[in-house]
Amino acid sequence: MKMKWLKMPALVAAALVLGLASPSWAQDAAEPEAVFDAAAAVSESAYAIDNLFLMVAAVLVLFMQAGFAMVESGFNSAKNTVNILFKNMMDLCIGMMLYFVIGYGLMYPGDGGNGWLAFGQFGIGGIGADAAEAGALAPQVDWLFQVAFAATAATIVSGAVAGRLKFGAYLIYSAIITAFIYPISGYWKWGGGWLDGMGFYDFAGSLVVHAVGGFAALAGAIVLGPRIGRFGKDGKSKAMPGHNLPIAALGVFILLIGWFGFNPGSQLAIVGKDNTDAVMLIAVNTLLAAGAGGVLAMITTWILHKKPDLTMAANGVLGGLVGITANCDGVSNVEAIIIGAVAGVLVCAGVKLLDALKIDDTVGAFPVHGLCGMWGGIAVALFGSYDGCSSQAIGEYGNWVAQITGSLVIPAWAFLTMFILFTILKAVGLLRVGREEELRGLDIGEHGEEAYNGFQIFTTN
Amino acid sequence: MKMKWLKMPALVAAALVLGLASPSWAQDAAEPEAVFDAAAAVSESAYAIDNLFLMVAAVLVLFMQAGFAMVESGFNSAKNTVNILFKNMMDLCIGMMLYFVIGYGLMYPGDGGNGWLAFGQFGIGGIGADAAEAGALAPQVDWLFQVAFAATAATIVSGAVAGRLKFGAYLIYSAIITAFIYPISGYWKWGGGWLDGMGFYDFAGSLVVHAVGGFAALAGAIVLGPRIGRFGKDGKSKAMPGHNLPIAALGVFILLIGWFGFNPGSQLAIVGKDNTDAVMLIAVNTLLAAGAGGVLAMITTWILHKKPDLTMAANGVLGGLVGITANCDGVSNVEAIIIGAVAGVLVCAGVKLLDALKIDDTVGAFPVHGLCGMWGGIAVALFGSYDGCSSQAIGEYGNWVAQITGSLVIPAWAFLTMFILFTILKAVGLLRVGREEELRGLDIGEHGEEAYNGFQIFTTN
Amino acid sequence: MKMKWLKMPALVAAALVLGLASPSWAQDAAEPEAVFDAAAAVSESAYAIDNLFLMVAAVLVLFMQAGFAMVESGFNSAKNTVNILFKNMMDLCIGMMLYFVIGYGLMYPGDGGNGWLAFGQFGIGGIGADAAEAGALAPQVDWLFQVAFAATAATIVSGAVAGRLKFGAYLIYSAIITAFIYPISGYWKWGGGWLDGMGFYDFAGSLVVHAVGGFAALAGAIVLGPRIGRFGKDGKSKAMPGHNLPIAALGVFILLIGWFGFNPGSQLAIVGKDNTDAVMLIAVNTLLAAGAGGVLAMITTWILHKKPDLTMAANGVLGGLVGITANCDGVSNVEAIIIGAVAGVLVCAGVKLLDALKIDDTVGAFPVHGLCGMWGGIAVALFGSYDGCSSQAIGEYGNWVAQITGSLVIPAWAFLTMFILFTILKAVGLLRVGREEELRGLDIGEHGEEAYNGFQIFTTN
Amino acid sequence: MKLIIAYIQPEQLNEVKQALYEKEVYKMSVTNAMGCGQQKGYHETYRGADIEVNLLKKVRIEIAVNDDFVDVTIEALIKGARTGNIGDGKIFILDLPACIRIRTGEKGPEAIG
Amino acid sequence: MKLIIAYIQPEQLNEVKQALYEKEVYKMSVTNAMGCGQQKGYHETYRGADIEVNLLKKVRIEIAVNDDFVDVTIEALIKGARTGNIGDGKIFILDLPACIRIRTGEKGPEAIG
Amino acid sequence: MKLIIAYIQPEQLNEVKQALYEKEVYKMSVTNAMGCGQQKGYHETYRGADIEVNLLKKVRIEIAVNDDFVDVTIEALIKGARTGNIGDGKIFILDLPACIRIRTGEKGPEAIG
Ligand SMILES: Nc1ncnc2c1ncn2[C@@H]1O[C@H](COP(=O)(O)OP(=O)(O)O)[C@@H](O)[C@H]1O
Ligand SMILES: Nc1ncnc2c1ncn2[C@@H]1O[C@H](COP(=O)(O)OP(=O)(O)O)[C@@H](O)[C@H]1O
Ligand SMILES: Nc1ncnc2c1ncn2[C@@H]1O[C@H](COP(=O)(O)OP(=O)(O)O)[C@@H](O)[C@H]1O
Repeated sequence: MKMKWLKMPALVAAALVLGLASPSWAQDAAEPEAVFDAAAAVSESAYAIDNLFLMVAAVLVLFMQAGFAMVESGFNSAKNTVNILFKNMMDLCIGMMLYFVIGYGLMYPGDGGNGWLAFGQFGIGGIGADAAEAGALAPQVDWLFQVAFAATAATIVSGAVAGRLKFGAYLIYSAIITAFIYPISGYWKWGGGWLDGMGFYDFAGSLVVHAVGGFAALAGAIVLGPRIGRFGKDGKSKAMPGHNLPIAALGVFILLIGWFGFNPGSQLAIVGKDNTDAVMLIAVNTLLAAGAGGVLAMITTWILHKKPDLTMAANGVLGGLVGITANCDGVSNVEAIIIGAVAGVLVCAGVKLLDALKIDDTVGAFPVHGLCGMWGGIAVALFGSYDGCSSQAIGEYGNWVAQITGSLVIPAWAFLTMFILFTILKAVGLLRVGREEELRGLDIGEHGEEAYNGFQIFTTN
Repeated sequence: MKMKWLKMPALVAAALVLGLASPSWAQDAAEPEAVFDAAAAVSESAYAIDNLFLMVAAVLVLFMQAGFAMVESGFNSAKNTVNILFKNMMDLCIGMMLYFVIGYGLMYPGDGGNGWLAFGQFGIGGIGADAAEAGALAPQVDWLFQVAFAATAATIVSGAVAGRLKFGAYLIYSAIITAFIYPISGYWKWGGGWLDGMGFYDFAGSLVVHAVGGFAALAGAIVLGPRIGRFGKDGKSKAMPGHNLPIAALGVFILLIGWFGFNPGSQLAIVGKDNTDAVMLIAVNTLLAAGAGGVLAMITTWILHKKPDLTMAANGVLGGLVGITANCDGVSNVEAIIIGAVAGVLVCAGVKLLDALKIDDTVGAFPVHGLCGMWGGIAVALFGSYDGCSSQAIGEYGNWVAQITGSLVIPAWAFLTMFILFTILKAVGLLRVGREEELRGLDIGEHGEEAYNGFQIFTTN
Repeated sequence: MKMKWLKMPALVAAALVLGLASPSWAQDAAEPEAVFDAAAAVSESAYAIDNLFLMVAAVLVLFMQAGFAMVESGFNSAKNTVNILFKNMMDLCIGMMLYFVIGYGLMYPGDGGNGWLAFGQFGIGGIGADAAEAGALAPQVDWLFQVAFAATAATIVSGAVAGRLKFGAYLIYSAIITAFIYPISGYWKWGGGWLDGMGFYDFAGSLVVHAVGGFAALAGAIVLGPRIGRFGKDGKSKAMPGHNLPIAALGVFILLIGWFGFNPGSQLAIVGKDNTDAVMLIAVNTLLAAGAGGVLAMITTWILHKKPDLTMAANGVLGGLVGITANCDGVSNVEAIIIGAVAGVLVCAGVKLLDALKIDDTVGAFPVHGLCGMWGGIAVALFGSYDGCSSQAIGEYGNWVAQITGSLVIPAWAFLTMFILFTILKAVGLLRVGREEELRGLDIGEHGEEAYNGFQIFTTN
Repeated sequence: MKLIIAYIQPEQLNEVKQALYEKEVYKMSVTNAMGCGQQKGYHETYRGADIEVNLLKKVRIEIAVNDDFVDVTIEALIKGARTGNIGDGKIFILDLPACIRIRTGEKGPEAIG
Repeated sequence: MKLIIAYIQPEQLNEVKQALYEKEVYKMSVTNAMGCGQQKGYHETYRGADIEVNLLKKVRIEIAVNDDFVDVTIEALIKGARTGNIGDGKIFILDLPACIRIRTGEKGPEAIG
Repeated sequence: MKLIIAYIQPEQLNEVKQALYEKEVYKMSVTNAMGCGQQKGYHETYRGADIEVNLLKKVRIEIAVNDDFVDVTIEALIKGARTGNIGDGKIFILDLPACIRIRTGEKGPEAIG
């Protein structure tokens, strides 16, 4: 996501400048109003298209909430399903309230901030853009798109901490990340803060969104500790299988679809040949990286475990998507495949790593969003070339120092703040449910409600 | 949804008028065809955008059918799942046939009706709009959008009457509501009938669509009586829990997504700065009301029952969406939050009320669509302000008499006609399945097919 | 899907021709650049709209992958669910890689091929269209749309062969169909090959996509043989019921939604009144055929089996959609209903036929995609009229010889090549899992992973 | 001590529980079962093919009781489960020579209740 | 009277039912069970971690028969369930001193059939 | 021979299996059950209405053993299942006069193991 003022296509801009600022030629024409009106009508069309484009993108990103809810509940055991679904629904509901009140103003404070922390206004601000023109966005739709991103960052955590985190603690976490943590680091880059100033590039949020969620998830998983029985007395990792893989697979497909809002939408405009071509390149790169991630993760598990593992391939698809998010506008199709493929392997390695470290991330939120998010930031420096289809020059973003700084600072920010938050919650006893509740399931303990009433389900682990 | 002819943006209209009707300036230009072509090309673009916008909106609204199917089947017991899914699929299939043949002509008879009942034509009418211009809609896409609304009104009932209504009776109900009941009251408002004439306002159908469905559901639930065992011998309400909350939650997310077609699409045009800004405001208001509804419903149940209840929070989200539907184009973001919040509480109150009255509405169709639909109509008068972003003046719609009339008459119409229909079906013995079939489940009784073959499921209640 | 160069609307074309090629009038105007810019800006808008339209359509078609995954897994038994989901995910992931490398170049080799087999280039080719104008498509989005179609053709088979095909064999099949079989016959028609030359018409792929998938499925089902226990020792067909009808029904709704990308998107352009009107007609025809197919299939099963059968009605909806795919742009609404209705009956007949022939197509892929695909091709000749809303003349496509040729040759091509492939796989022992693995389920045998961990499920058949 | 096994119609479970509670029989174990008996099955069709379902859903109740409780338990079971229709179910009574409460290690009649 | 309990492979259930019908044993109750015996389990992996599955899916059949039917029932069970592979299952035979038909209150041998 | 039936808390199943393996009891059959005993149930609410859940999830284990194995089996069951809380469960021991291995037709004590 770039600054809005970069988006107006040159031709339309020229037409506007001439149409609005050059009364001379208009006077020469026989019926000046008619010609003037045509230019204005063109601008209105362009305004409609760009805003429609962003609204459709925002809706697709919001649809990702359903994807996360399905993946996370499907990958966990049946007895915690209501809890996971509820967390997903509420991080959207509560998150949007807080992003409306505080978060948006923190993330996009406008000019004049110090680059580290600033605050614009409560709520959204004016109703309409100043003028109807290509690349101008109605503030409302801008907020809609932004809030969908904020909700994505927040919801990534809910899977990782499933099966033992108290519902109340989750609501607190969710409020704080959407109101403060995500907007502040978001400001550093997308709001025009210090990371943006040093030339760091993150097109659609491999770091700004996904790594924030992924590293918050890691902090949560570490502070909480593993679920009972997740690691044997001998220290061996013991699988606690997901209970509903069809809905998990559905969730992956929904996330894939939603990503066509996430990445292409981050171009923020589609009118103007450069924009149109960029959006289409982004869409294809997004798909190719997902595919490559899925294939490579499948192959990796096939080699490692003799059998191809659906849940890892699904994670591979998501890892590929996260990896391409930062750089989808500046790499070629073949590079997108490479980026996705590396992400697919990285996801498998990340899962193994967590197992070795005895960290219990129930859905692989850290490998997928944390690791592949960092990889996406690095890949900008490795592959990014910004002269082909976009207005950025290669030197500006292919900057190793800036990319490495950003790819370390943003994860560190999310990890540290969230580690502190979860540690405080633990200290005051709000963090983890009791042993008996954990064994019986959070659905009964926290909500007095079962997800699959009447079904006979073994709850032996 | 307003009249189509209100939608053409002023600038484009001016361009067209000048371009088409003023041969004088064209003659003065050196290459008259070229200038003329440019104006026409602008109109063609605008026509394409507006129609594309409405088609995308229609597709989103049609997607809501999947949402309803998932929510309703997830909130009921496993043994009636095939029946519920089948009803949802068929009210779309049969409903569209009848809305094609009769309903559309009844709802949009064109000018010259008496305001109460009129009939236009069978089928859709001409293939293309008269001219390609902003705000003009191809009749085909207009019908597509309208039929999606009709199917929504019809499908609301299927959840409320689940678990005991005969399949044949449902098909009869579904045919009658889509062919007659919904189009007739729809005509009163959106077709330009008497309610529209008196200044009643219902932007996207809190009343025209949702209250019609919600009150039809209430009539059905009353005439049918509760499921066996739903109220104890002591009169106490006994829960009959839903069997699959993940798909129910998925359904809520799908409905939320679909509502971005329902409400923004009802602007019927997006070209023209006023339209674009209105659409974006509508989209944001829709989301905010949903979020507020979900949060408040969660809090309400948390207070009432000591534990937060997912199914009620889900209903709260939907209640917020229904409440904002009538007024989303004329309230501010903060007002949208208030409207949603009230709806969230209203939903909980409505569920309690039905329990107290021993009315068995298995999914909360009446609280969500009936009560919140009325609330949406009232909220127009309370909050509506139509000078900010739309062409309507506040006085025209902020009219308490009109709003209260509409918010009472439309529900009454749906309730009474449907009460009579269900009573007749009962009298002739077509309404309710036998006791044994109800206990064993309608899936086996009505369809000879189980939803979850092989799964061990307790069917003790 | 027609050739791209047919799509530029006349008015815009005229404007461009005049604007770009007639320096004379521009010189006459006082400020030539301004007028020129306006024309270019209009073209940029049109380019943005058409490409956005196709991208949205492509995303909807990709969403169909989720629909297929849900329908196919829901209609099979629980013990093979992971396997089916995995096949669906991988035919997208692997298929897109191969379609990128080889398939696209084979299907759209450009001019100069021999009409039977030709090859263009590896990968996608240039980044942007030559010029921003209405009807021009960025190569990237064109590929995106095309790959979604290729993935659809491939995924149709996975349901039919479920429960006994080895996972590795499926991956081989999937690679070959997306890399060679589908692109080659696709070239014959859409790439401008010999079938196109003889006047054969298939608007969105009843034959090119669906019949290819459906007949490949038939070949697979025949070579594999039925699942153990599917036909009794007495030869009687024994039902092996699906295990999760809610997700299957959800899948049908998703497919219906996806078809609004499949058919309308195949117009390949929406700017220009003819295009806009055509797209809207196509959308409505698509819906009406689906509805009619569902209703008629329900009635047929109701008559045949005394009870309405959800799974057959669901197949009827899909059959209607497949049937309308070839001709949706050239039939009236009423004709669309007739085409859908016939497809609904055809699906039921096809299922009966396969049962009689003891061919075990577990989800009805052949009746739905194979039979109704052929029916769609024939219906072009029966009903197609191409003077109302599109630029084709009736005589050109209402050509019985061409339609019958295409409707026989394409299925035969898919059937024969796939029959050979499956026979080879059988000969080398790669085709079918062992008896014990089949009985216990492929999820454990092939993937060591269960879909519904903890659930008590009878696996007695 | 006796071990009483009863197969009943699923929809009668609540009434059976009520009837047992009235007789102060509070302990029992319940499983999901499928039964085949005099009660006729039914036909399902799935995609046009027939399935004869003759294993019908039943509930299996297991109650261990001391000898003096056997009769009231059986009475209660019958009272709760009988509808008069074929398929009401069966009660089987086995001898139970030994019984242990896991928590305390108590044995025999004291362990039952 | 005897109460016969058999654990069999799930996929043999249909053949067992056929074999029992041939011997005119029409009544039975079936439950879903998991068994652990000589038959080796298998390994699953889930997200890279191992699971040893040693409780395999089995079906439990319970049949109450009069004494003269015991042998044919056992024969039929064996005929239907035997494949010769490890894991085919076991039959346990218990004494059944009493049996009641809930619908009629009939007791003993008449109640069984 | 004896047929030992134990009802235990679901979450103790793994420890019970461990304890049995240590005593070289490798064969068992397990089913999903719901139990009602001294252990109090809990309340659920669904859409504002109350549900009293008093049938709690339990696991039912069935083990056929030769007489000399009865004591170790019971010890192992208690060792694995006892947590000291109400709801730990019960063990019922029945006489098992006959036992057959389906695969081989072996009868009696040899068939058990
Ligand atoms: N001999 C038997 N052995 C095992 N279970 C039996 C036996 N007889 C009946 N049952 C169980 O009791 C249920 C009801 O029996 P059924 O013969 O249908 O009704 P009724 O007992 O009223 O004649 C059966 O479905 C089965 O579960
Ligand atoms: N002693 C036993 N107690 C309880 N169940 C047993 C016993 N022995 C076997 N079973 C049941 O029988 C099934 C088959 O036994 P297994 O030893 O695997 O095969 P086989 O009987 O052919 O040697 C087991 O999975 C278990 O359910
Ligand atoms: N008399 C009985 N008959 C059948 N099952 C019983 C009996 N007593 C206990 N059970 C089973 O044992 C479980 C635990 O019993 P409970 O009374 O709650 O605990 P405790 O044995 O520690 O007092 C019950 O849920 C039930 O499944």
